[in-house]
Amino acid sequence: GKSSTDSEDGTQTNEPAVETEEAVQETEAAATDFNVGMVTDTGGVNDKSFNQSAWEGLQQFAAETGAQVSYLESTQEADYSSNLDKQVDEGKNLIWGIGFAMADAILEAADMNPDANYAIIDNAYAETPDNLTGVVFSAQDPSFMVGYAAAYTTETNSVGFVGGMTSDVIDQFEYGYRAGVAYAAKELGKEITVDVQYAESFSDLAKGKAIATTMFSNGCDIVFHAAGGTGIGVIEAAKDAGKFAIGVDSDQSDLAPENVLTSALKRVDVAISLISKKLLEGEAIGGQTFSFGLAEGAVGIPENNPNMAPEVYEKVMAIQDKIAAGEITPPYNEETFEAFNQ
Amino acid sequence: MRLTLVSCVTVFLAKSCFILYVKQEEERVDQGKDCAVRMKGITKRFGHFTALQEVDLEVQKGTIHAILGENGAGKSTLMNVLYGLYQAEEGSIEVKGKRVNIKNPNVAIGLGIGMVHQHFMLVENFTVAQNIILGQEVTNRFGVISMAKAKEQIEEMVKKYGLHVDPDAKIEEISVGMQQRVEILKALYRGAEILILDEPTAVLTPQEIQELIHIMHNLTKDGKTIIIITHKLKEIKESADICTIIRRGRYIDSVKVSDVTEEELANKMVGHAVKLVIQKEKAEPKEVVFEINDLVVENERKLEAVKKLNLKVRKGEIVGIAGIDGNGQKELIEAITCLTKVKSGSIKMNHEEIQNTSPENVIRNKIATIHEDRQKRGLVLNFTVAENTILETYKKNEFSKKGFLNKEAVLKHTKQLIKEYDVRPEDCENQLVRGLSGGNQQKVIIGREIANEPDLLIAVQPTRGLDVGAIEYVHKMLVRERDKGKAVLLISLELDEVMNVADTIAVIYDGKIVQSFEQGTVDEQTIGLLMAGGNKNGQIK
Amino acid sequence: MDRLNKILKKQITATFIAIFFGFLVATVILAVAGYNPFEAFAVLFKGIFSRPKYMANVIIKATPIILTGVSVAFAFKVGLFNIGAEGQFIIGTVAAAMAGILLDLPAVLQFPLLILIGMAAGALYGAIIGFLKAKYGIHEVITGIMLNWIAFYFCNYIVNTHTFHQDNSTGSKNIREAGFDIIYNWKKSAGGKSFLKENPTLMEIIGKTDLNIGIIFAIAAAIIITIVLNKTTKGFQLRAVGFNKDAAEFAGINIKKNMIHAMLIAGALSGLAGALMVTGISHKLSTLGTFENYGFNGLSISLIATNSPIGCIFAGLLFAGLLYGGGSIQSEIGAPSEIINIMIGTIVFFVALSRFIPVLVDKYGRRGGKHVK
Amino acid sequence: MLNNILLLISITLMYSTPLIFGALGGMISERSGVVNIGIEGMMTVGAATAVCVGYNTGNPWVGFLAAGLAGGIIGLLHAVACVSAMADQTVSGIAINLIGSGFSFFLCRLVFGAVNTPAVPHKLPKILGNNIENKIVNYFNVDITVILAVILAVLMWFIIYKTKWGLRICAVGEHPAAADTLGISVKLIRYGCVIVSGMLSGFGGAAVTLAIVSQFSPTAISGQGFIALAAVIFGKWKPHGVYFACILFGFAQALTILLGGGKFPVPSQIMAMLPYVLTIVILIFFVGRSVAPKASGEPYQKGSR
Ligand SMILES: Nc1ncnc2c1ncn2[C@@H]1O[C@H](COP(=O)(O)OP(=O)(O)OP(=O)(O)O)[C@@H](O)[C@H]1O
Ligand SMILES: Nc1ncnc2c1ncn2[C@@H]1O[C@H](COP(=O)(O)OP(=O)(O)OP(=O)(O)O)[C@@H](O)[C@H]1O
Ligand SMILES: [Mg+2]
Ligand SMILES: [Mg+2]
Repeated sequence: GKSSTDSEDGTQTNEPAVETEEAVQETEAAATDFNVGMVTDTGGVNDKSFNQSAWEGLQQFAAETGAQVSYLESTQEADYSSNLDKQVDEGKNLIWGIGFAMADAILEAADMNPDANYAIIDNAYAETPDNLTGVVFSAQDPSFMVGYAAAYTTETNSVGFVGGMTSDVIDQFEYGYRAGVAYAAKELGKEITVDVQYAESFSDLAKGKAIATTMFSNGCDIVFHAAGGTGIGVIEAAKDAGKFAIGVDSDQSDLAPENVLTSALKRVDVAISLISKKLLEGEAIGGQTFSFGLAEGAVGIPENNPNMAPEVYEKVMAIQDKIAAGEITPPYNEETFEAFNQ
Repeated sequence: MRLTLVSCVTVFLAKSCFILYVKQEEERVDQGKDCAVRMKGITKRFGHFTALQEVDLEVQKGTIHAILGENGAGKSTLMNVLYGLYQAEEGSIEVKGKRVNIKNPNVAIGLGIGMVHQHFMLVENFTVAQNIILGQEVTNRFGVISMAKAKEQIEEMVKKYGLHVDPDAKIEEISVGMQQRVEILKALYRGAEILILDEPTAVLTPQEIQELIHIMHNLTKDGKTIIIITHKLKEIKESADICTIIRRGRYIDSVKVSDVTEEELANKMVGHAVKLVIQKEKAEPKEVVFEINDLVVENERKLEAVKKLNLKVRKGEIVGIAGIDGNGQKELIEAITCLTKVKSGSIKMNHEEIQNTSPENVIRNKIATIHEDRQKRGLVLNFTVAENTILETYKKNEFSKKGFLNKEAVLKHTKQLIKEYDVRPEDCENQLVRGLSGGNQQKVIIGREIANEPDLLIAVQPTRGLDVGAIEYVHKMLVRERDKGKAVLLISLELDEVMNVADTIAVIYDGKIVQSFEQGTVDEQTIGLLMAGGNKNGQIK
Repeated sequence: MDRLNKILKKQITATFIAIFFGFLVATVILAVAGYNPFEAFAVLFKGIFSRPKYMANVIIKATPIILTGVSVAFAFKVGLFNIGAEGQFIIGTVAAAMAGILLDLPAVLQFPLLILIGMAAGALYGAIIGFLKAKYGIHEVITGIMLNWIAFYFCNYIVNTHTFHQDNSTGSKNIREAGFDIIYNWKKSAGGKSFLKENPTLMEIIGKTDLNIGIIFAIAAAIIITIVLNKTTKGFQLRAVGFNKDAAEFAGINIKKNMIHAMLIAGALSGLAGALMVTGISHKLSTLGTFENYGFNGLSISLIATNSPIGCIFAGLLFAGLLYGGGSIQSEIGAPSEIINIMIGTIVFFVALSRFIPVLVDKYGRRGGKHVK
Repeated sequence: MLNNILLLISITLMYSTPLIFGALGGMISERSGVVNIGIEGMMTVGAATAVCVGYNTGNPWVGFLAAGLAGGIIGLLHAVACVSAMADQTVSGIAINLIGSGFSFFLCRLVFGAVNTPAVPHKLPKILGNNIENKIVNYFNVDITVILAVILAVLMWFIIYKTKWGLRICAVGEHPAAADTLGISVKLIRYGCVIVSGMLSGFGGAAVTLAIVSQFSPTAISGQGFIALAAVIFGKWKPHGVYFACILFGFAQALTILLGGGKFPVPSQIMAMLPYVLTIVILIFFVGRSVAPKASGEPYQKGSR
């Protein structure tokens, strides 16, 4: 993870924000007064990706605590700051920004409104203001695990990866996955190739399907995607070809129950719900970055993987333990990947 | 199965209703059985404008009936009412003795009425045959067109009436004369007994006009009735039996053509005396200002349309080019105005070569052109009259400063022009040209071009579609320019016009000027022969 | 009667009727879906007018689409359908951002230079469309659509190049502060800060929003374009070409040149919108996931404004207001935000239908006239 | 090699099929004189309806037909505006695009409570059924919509060039006044064509959500309608031209995919431009000027001059 050192700048010494203090005193009884809002990035709330997951997390949070939740959608980048501002006006106790694209906008908003609490998904700041919380995931961890599982499952010794667009976050998935495959291949003493292709789109279903179809016909039998809507096409291709796809973010097996090997979970919903609860319960969350990994249950793979051989599942669990224990540190970009392979 | 049954029943019901309806409408009128068409008290309004007011028309079966009137008199409107394109507000129509309600062209077609419109109603990129059968296609049960059968039927009609066309030619590739024949065939194909021809001769060559008159006689011999609209008195004299005159939407008179002279007809039409032959002094030509040498121009299909053409125009004379459409006139104009590239040869204005430059350069060299297609090339219909008057001169210091238009100067100029050229309505400077009548649109163009003070004024078919009064006016303008010492080049398909107006008559045939004459040294017959490719001695080569 | 007829026949009246119908349809749909439409509209208006800064936000949102709207309207006047405004906008942002990152000049130079570079890039990009149309007769709709996508990928390419990419982000580096909008730099300055502290209203409007001088550019552009079209010889040429190419050509106006010029200017306007976005709001490029619709919204705006550049200002504000205020409908009453799209669509649809109003008025007016007699 | 060629073909077909439906729809509408830039919106409505109905009936064909019906209704809207109310066709088309997507999302929310729908239980079949073992044969096992698109193109060609309806449609699009004087109802023909245009676009949308994938998502239709619009012009308003324009575009996409994946040292963003650049290049060097039906874009008013 890239975020382990962030919380140094003395959060604890700072007073918690005003709203938090009140929340502490009244706790759950006053949960209905507790207002959490989120602002989506330009993907919108139905992106089948982290925005959607985030909103589900908030709804979950509301269901559990009785708090009020709502969202504002951004259709353009320029909407970020005005949407964040609107949330302040509505007196939210906590305002979530979903996605690294919003990093600058949130930083500025936090600076302008020192009394409001903010949190952001998928970003860690070098210096985090006291009323802002970063949340990052080690997506490379579950990616490593699914890569490991793929290597143990493949019969053709060839697997694939379809990315949406090149970016640091997608890099976590790609290199984590490739490292997992390589790690298992070494264990197996085999050579397993990984085809990697980017669709340059998070929305082109047909392109996702076409790329995956190409991979399948070139000998891959398992394709992992981190491509949002494009990934729907990838899973569809697996269905058509009778091969396996690996889902991302949430358990995507419902899209093709027989053809989804497993999914690399990145539970934005869990994180959001957890952090929101912390604030509700009066915990100081500002000024630091939370890194969600295996320990928090925010990443991993689903418990039920009907398409995965039980012995493979067991091996993957063993790997999970190793990662959790720090014995394996999956790489999250090209440099760390090369270092990992050495 | 059930669906078909239901639809059968609906169709049946609809049909019987229709028949009942028609029966009610068509109460029998016994008197006047030999009357093909009787329109009574027709009134038609467009918005607040009354185009026709209580107009009567009675056409005997088997005759050729002419309708005469100035531009905008309402002739086309009256015929459109008869053809069902417009519905009259008041009045009644009887066809072949039956009172009818012509709601749309289908009803008219059903009654045996066919119409050839003033502006041809042909689909340009369709073939002749396709245009003819459109709407009444020869098909099998599945709606698949049988072209072969259709062509057979067309050939039959072609033979019967002498209407020669090539069924496979595309409309855009054939001459207007042939297009006209296609229009007539279209009507006949639909079983027309009564044929309306709206200004059919406006676009035809003298030979084609003769041919048309011949065809019309053929048709009446076959029992058909013809209603013809034309501005050309000579043609009325040559072809029609009866002539009805309309002026400003009102019925004026119906006369037996053989009883009246052309002058009398013209007077009735405009309501005052008109001179049919232009009065002018003899020309006093000076030096040559415009010269074409060995010009070769290709047409769109890369064939040579102008072949080594030579022409000289002197100051103070009107050179008229007479010729049948399609002998290179179009390409010649396009070459002079730099709309098309010249293959070889030169065009010199005031000793400067202008070929293959730009339209702008042509204008700069003091050539002004009145184009035959005023709506396409001459005017921007969505511009005001004022804007149209400066279409070529907006850059002049008079009208603009540092790139900004001087609205006041433009308006002043326009008002003056409107007054000088009698454009109506007289306060139209801020009105869109689109709203002006054809004749007034032409006046705007003529005024604009003359105001450019050109050294050479080119007028292509300047009186096309205009009435006698307007024609007289245009001709006067051309002569006035000549008298001011300008050179004028008149290109017209109407031999009468060239013979009347030009001081020097040049005949164009097959892309060459075959011969030139001074006015008065040659008769119409000789020119006609030369235009058709014959020589002076009356022999066709 | 006559006066009423005249008023009814005016385009602006038709537009207002269209807007009314847009709201009517939205009312029906909301009611059918089980939401209280009046509550929804209350939220909408509250979201726009309840605070000065909301209005400022509407203005901010309107700025780029007014410009793309004027761009589209301008091209329309010359008879071209500038569906490529989206691409020209993107290229404007890319060029301005690249220059903003690479150049290091004092603010007095840097900011105007970025604006110019964005405009120039948009202009060139637009001119490609004009050139291909003039030279090869290729329909501007095809090239426009294709160039939109090319711009889209080009932007993503630039964002991800080593020179421009900002580590740990999906965006590029920020442009240098010298290139930031004047207002931005002022409000971050010591003087600006203390001034704003003493003026809470201004603080709200300027301090809490991205308000920038873009709107001045947009209004100026609309006015300049109106003047160019109606008062200058260039505008005269362009309109002549737009209305009747053949007559314009015959009158000595170079239609090919004018086509290219028209697209050059249209592209410059869209590019300007892009440059203002970079200097005033985003300060960087981001990887585009989908089109952000600045150009496509410009189409709608131009059409609502019936291609009047000045009208685009108001149409842009209306459009931005609906989008911005409409965003709250979901959070406040739970109605899906799509309703706003439907509403905007309906307004545009009724604008399309508005041609019919004069016809109706004629029919009805005449009948009325008869009765009077 | 053979493998790649076959792959190229099958991806080309997959990619181009929705475009073909939409573009043929756009073509027929423009042939009758009504410009349809609302294809995108119509396709979106079709895509959403197809899933809503296909999911609830369990029958993809019912969903497919419903998509056509829904597209047809949107087409009717466009026709009312453009034919009866003599509206500006571009404006109406833009409105259709806005309304179409808004309506689709709204519909899915009503039916599924979310804009992303679950997968339909059954997709439209492949021509040779599922589970083909032979790899080579499998390449030819395309979606049934691919075949439908071919049939549609042939049918369209036949109708336009061989039947009286085609003749009349073209006449109305070229010279409505001429058709009118011959007793052909310009209104009826245009209504018919615009509605059919909507139906075909609806099918195009369904071809995405019932054949390529099996669910609707907000991005299911993202730009295909506009590419289809371009293909109408590219194909010069001719059924075969339009068909091959779409195929060409699909081919370029397929090429992008086969050349991608790091086989060449070209950034994937640049690679992704290929179809669009290729289209322009081909237009410049091989296609050139295309002339629209003369009356397209012009509302027809009886007796106007
Ligand atoms: N579409 C229209 N709507 C309203 N008025 C029109 C329209 N077209 C023409 N007019 C009116 O009709 C009058 C004459 O137009 P028209 O083109 O019929 O002239 P015309 O009868 O051909 O006469 P001309 O001899 O000048 O050609 C004009 O005064 C104009 O106001
Ligand atoms: N559709 C229309 N709308 C408005 N006015 C019209 C329309 N059609 C004709 N008119 C008017 O009716 C009058 C008669 O027009 P019409 O076309 O019948 O004249 P015309 O006698 O045929 O003239 P021309 O010799 O020029 O053909 C014109 O003055 C014109 O203004
Ligand atoms: Mg007439
Ligand atoms: Mg006339």
